[in-house]
Amino acid sequence: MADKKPHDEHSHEEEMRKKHLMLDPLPRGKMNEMVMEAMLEKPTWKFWVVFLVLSFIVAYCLFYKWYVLITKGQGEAGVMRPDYWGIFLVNTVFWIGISHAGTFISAILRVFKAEFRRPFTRIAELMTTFGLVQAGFSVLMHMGRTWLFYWLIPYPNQRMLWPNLHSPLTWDLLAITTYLLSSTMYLFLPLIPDVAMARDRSTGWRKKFYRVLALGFRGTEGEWRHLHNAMNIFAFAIIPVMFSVHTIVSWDFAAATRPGWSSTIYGPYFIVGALHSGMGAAAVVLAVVQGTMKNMKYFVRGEHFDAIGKLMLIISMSWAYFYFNDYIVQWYGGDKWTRIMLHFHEAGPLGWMWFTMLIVNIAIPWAVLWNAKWRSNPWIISVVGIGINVGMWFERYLIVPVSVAINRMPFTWRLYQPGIEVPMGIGTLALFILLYMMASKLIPFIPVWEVQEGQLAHEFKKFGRETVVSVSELE
Amino acid sequence: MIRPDEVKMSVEETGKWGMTINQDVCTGCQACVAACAMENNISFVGEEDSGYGRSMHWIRIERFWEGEYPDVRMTPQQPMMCQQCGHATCEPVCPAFATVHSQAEQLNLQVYNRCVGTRYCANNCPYQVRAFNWRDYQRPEPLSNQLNPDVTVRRMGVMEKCTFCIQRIHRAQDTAKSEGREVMDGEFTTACAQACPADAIVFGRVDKPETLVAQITNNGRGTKHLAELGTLPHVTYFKEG
Amino acid sequence: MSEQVSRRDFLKLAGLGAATTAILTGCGPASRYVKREPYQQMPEYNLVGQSTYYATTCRECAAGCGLVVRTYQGRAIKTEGNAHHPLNLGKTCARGQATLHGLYNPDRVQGPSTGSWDAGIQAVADAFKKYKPSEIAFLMGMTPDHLYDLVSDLAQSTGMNAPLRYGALGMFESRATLSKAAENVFGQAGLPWFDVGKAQIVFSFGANFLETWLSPLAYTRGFAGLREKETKLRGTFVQFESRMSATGAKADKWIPIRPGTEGLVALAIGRLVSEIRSGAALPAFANVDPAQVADEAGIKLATLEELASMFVNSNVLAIPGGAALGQTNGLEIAEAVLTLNALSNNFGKPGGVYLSALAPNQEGTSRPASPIEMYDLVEKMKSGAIKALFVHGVNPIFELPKTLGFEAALANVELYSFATFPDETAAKAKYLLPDHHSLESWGYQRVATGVALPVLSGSQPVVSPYYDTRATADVLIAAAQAAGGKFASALPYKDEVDFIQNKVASLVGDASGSFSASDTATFMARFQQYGGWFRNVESLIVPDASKALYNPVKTTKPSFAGNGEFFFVPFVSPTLAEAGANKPWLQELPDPTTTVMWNTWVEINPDMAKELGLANDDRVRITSEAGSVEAFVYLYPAIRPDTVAMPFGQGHTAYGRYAENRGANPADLFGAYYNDAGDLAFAGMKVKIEKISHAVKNGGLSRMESLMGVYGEGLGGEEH
Amino acid sequence: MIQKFFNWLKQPLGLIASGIVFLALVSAVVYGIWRTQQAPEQPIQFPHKTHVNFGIQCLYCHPGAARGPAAGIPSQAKCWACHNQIVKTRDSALLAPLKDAVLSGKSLEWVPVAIVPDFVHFNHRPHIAAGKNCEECHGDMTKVTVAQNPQDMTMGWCLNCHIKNAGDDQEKLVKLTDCGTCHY
Repeated sequence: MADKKPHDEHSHEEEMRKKHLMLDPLPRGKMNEMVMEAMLEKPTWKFWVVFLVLSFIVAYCLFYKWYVLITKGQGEAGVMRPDYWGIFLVNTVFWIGISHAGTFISAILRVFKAEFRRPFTRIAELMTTFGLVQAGFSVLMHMGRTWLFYWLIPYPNQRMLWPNLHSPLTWDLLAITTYLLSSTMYLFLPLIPDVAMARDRSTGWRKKFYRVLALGFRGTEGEWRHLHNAMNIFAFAIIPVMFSVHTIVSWDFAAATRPGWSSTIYGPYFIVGALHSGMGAAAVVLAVVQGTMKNMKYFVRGEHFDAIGKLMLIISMSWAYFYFNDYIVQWYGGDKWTRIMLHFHEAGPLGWMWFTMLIVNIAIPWAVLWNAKWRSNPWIISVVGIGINVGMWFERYLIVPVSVAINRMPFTWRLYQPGIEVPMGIGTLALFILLYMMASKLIPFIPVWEVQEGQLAHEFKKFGRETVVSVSELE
Repeated sequence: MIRPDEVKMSVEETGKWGMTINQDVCTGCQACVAACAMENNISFVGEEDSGYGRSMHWIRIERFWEGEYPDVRMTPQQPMMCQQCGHATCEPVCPAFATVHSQAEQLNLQVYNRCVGTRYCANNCPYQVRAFNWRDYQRPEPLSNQLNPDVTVRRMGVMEKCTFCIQRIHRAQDTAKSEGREVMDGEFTTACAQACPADAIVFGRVDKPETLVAQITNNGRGTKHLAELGTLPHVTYFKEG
Repeated sequence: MSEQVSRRDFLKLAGLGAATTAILTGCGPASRYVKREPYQQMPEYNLVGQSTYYATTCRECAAGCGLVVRTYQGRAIKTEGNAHHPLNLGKTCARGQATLHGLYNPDRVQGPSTGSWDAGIQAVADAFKKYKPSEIAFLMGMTPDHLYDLVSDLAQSTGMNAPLRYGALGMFESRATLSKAAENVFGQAGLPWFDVGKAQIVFSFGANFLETWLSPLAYTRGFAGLREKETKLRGTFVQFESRMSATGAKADKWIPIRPGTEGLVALAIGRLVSEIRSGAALPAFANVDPAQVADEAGIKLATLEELASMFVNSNVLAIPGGAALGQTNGLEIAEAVLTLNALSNNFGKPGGVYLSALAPNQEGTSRPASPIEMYDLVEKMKSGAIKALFVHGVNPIFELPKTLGFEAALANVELYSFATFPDETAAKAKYLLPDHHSLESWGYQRVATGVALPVLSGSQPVVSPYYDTRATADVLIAAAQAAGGKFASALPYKDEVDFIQNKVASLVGDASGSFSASDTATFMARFQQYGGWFRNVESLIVPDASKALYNPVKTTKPSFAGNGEFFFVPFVSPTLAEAGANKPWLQELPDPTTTVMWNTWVEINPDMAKELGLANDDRVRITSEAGSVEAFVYLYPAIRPDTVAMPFGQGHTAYGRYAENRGANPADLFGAYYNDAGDLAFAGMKVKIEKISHAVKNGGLSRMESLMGVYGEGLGGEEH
Repeated sequence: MIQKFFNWLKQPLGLIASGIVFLALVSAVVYGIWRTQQAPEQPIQFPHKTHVNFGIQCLYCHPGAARGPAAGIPSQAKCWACHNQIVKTRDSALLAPLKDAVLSGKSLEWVPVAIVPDFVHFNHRPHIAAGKNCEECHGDMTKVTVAQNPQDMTMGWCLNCHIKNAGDDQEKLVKLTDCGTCHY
């Protein structure tokens, strides 16, 4: 479907489109070599220092502190009446939010055939799985008797007592588990050709490792066809799962009888919020990968950041819409307690948090991301991305412990002061980074076959004197 | 508000056991709080935790201020405990069925065995009357000699709350049954009502019109807290007698 | 090689297995590790697996409420009120409920300091012999109980000093002042009893009758009666005081008047009323000018006139008490307020003023020692006139104001303490011979006030003694026998129970009582079963107030010691009182007015605090001329700006882990000033306040209430 | 070195060794779990069968069962009241702990046998009143020395019987299956 636009009328749109297509193709073998090189590169001392520091943080802040929490009780955390929920649930929502970007990038953009997605689908999908691990940990930390967590799992026990299917937490558990399983599958399917490639290019234990993972993939026509079918089915199937999971997370709040929480718009609002933090995190991760791993400058380019930046801008705008919609509808509702709570958000002791949230979530993205040059710069976009993540964490903090401080019994109102949650939250962040670091040494970060597929589909064709880009339909 | 008698009420709305609290005579003396703690093996938590909203009181006495000095007035003391709602908001949100509605007694139960400590129930309780075992609070020996054998001693990580002294309900019913009769009004009462020096708290069967508590409940002057939420609470408050 | 490896592995595994086993063993159900110990010998009336209930008397304060204690397998489980007891009719206060935390307190005295009881008894006997009788003094708790009778008998027949009864509660109640005022107004001493329950309107001048005052349960029941409106009009209640007490909080009208002007206000109201009624002021009220009084009291004349118009057509019960009596002019205040009742002519009528009934085996009124009598004792100790001091049921180092110098005077005497708890005084004792806890003891107690019937409340052990303690009565009887001579003949009893039986013998065969028994054994059995004996005859004494309105009432200006800028109003913590600080659940009960737990605060008017730059939870030093204490600031909306208030009950330096080094004791600020009845002018001080440090996060007072929700503090703006 | 060890593990002897190690591990864990379920030894090997076979009723020694929640353990005085009068048992070595306890005034520390899980209340009285016999839950005491618990006292065991007993009586079923009937 070559465009037949006159030369002088090359639209801006066309230019932009071209940019994402990586029209400087390299041979498959060369790209494979580059990806393998990036993976097998001997870690520098810096890598090890960071790795050891993170391992220490994970061991101390996550596991040791968790041991303390389990043996001494939730009193170690900052929770109390009325703030029965604290940072653990903030982190849970936050990490689930982060995990949304992966699916969004690889599934939705795949379905919509956004070509710029190709090099970084893997990196984004890893974010889904690793983020969900942190979310799972956070929710387990939150439970008073976490060793009995399996009681929430729907299995027919001795008395055929199922979990309470009225409870949003049960829906939550089902949604998160489904999401974790399906996103892991969805991470794994496109990985198969790449591990097969890695299997063929490595020796020793790695070869065995990849042989197991590759499931005997040889790249025959039939195998590819099956793989494509499976990926398409999953891409379509995982989208409703992704939308449902954060909607259900939002129901934990929206279904409760609390001022400020019982809001009908929470479902889409939470999803947009999740995408907001997720895209921000994706930009940061991409920038780090591009900056630290060998050969990545070829695969991850300014134009990719540009595309992500545009997405971030539009998501920031939708988030702003949903946030103020929620705010104004609640305010207009006129409920006494809700009004006090909304006022408390901005004028209470954590008012700075409310204003920071608005600045980093709305003002800064809007001010920066409109400029293509700025948003193509990995440094700038990762600063914006970090800001958005901080802002979105603040947003969840305001929704959970700050909103919970205000209820219908003013005699009990009290401000939450975090305790052991802080180191444990840092521990989950460290584990998230650590998992990425380990994955970078074990898994090909760039889906070479997908990149090449794009490159094959798009090439320069000469029509007379004119060179145009052809984009062929793949399916 | 209390509905007229001709309106047919569901069993959840009528309830079985009910309580009335006369705020006009409540002096805030804390006898009910102490009696509750002694009857129900409630832990004390110490200065730091109690100051941080972690006290385990199953009943607390609220009071506010009205006006400015010198025309300042303390609002009538308001003992708050589990309202044993007919439609309790705590019940549907527990994923583990740890807080369930007793069909037999029309009470909100907290089944400690099932509790995994998500604290959703407490979060969702509009009355904020649930107490969580934030730690394993210690009772140095020999304080444990005082523990009531009819009530379990809770451990770290479970939620607890006022039970309307269900152990006393069971004992009275058991005694009555062994004597082949019904439980009589006033035969037993909750620890708080038994201690209350001003008789501000009255407890009994609200579903039997001849009982004292039913008569007070239905005199039309009482209010139920946050009744607009549709929780159908079974504690009725009287601000001015 | 291979065998070596596997062997080593096995060793490791064995270790691992042992560790796993140890861990897993700790994970079984908790009840797995309980051992069950049966009774050696099942006590009488006990059944396996069944609770047994014993009636006894509460000893947490001197009121003498009846308790029924539930025991199970030899342990006391729960205290409830004794429904048959006419004083409390089945009700209890928080302190009564928490008695068990005293019984099973981890810090109790576990045995005599002498090692064996024989040595302890010998030490007491030696003291009896070593010192002249006039050199021996007994200091006892406020309760008029069997032990007081026993020591009185001993003192009477041996020439020892008559035992003194003292308690901080008595000091704050100013019992001597009430008794003296009754004597001055009615010509008859005695503890007044105010029938709040049947009154129409109550004017309370500082009386904190819903807290710890005289007989809190009886007065609370009276208050419920005042408010009852099914059978009558709901009664009105007006409170005059400078700081809103838990009692004042229940008032329909709370009038903040300057401390020390309560008497003037009463007289001014009296004058206005008598003028409205008859056009002229009665002689009793002739001395005061209402306009001037309003000015002095810091209220509007209109307020006084409004109150007078309330008064004119109704019967008003006027009650003096609390900090109003703790002034240098406390006696005049009490007299003025008692006189005001004469306008309603309610003496001896329902809803009026009576003098309390005497207990069945009581001859004549008796009241606890006033602080000035305690001061005499301290002086005698200092001068060496008293060489051996026996202390039971009271903790004078804590309960007496520091300024009296009791602690220093102890250096001159040999101290014998019978404390069940290692309090400050017990720590100074040469011999510590612990008595049983009250729930482990025999006894009886006269009910001093609060009930129309004469009541002798009975005590019996509900559980066997937990520690190696011994009844003080038994120790004294044994020591008297060992000392021989007139000591032995003063106490010719086998033991404590024998003594009690002897003392109640006069009631055996009395048919006017709650039960009657023809022989001592039956009487004692019923006495224990019902928790006491009471005469079914209303025996309140009707005071004669015929002259009250025709003698001008003296008005003296109160004098305040010290040059501070604030009036100082100490009040007894309603939940802790003087001896509750060692019970963890009492510590965790929120104060009825401030909801503070576990600590001491100082109440300041918020506007005044703003002026001084003080905020909630700031640490301040309160200084009087007698001393200084530190406390946290509590911005209290219902206190005069020229007044600060502090609760009494904390500030122990000993007294077990829950009380020690917690909070401050306002009694350290009291100066040695007395009113005309010999009661301490504890509210007659002026204090200075200086800030020590700012409130620190998580370092302030433990409050049940929310600063955000109740005061809008930190909520942001004026929204709430 | 590690390589060598792995190689060694792969040969048959190594595989057998690994198997042994694995089995040892598993059995250690199983042993540990089993240990948690073992009660400590009773102070006296009380022969229930002897007493029951003499025709002594259960409620003679455990009368609380008919009256309230706990069946109770008889006081030592009750035991000794009989045994003191039987020459054979008065000086029997088997009963020495009882004699010592009675004479010294110390308590025998019996180990609970029939225990319910935590946070559960069991009341004997209604069960006896409903016509249950002791042996239906506690087993046949004519056959055992030290009492043993033949039941796994789980909620399922309780409820199965409750449901069966309620039959078609809906009200009874509600009462007997209500969480609050046992958990408080």
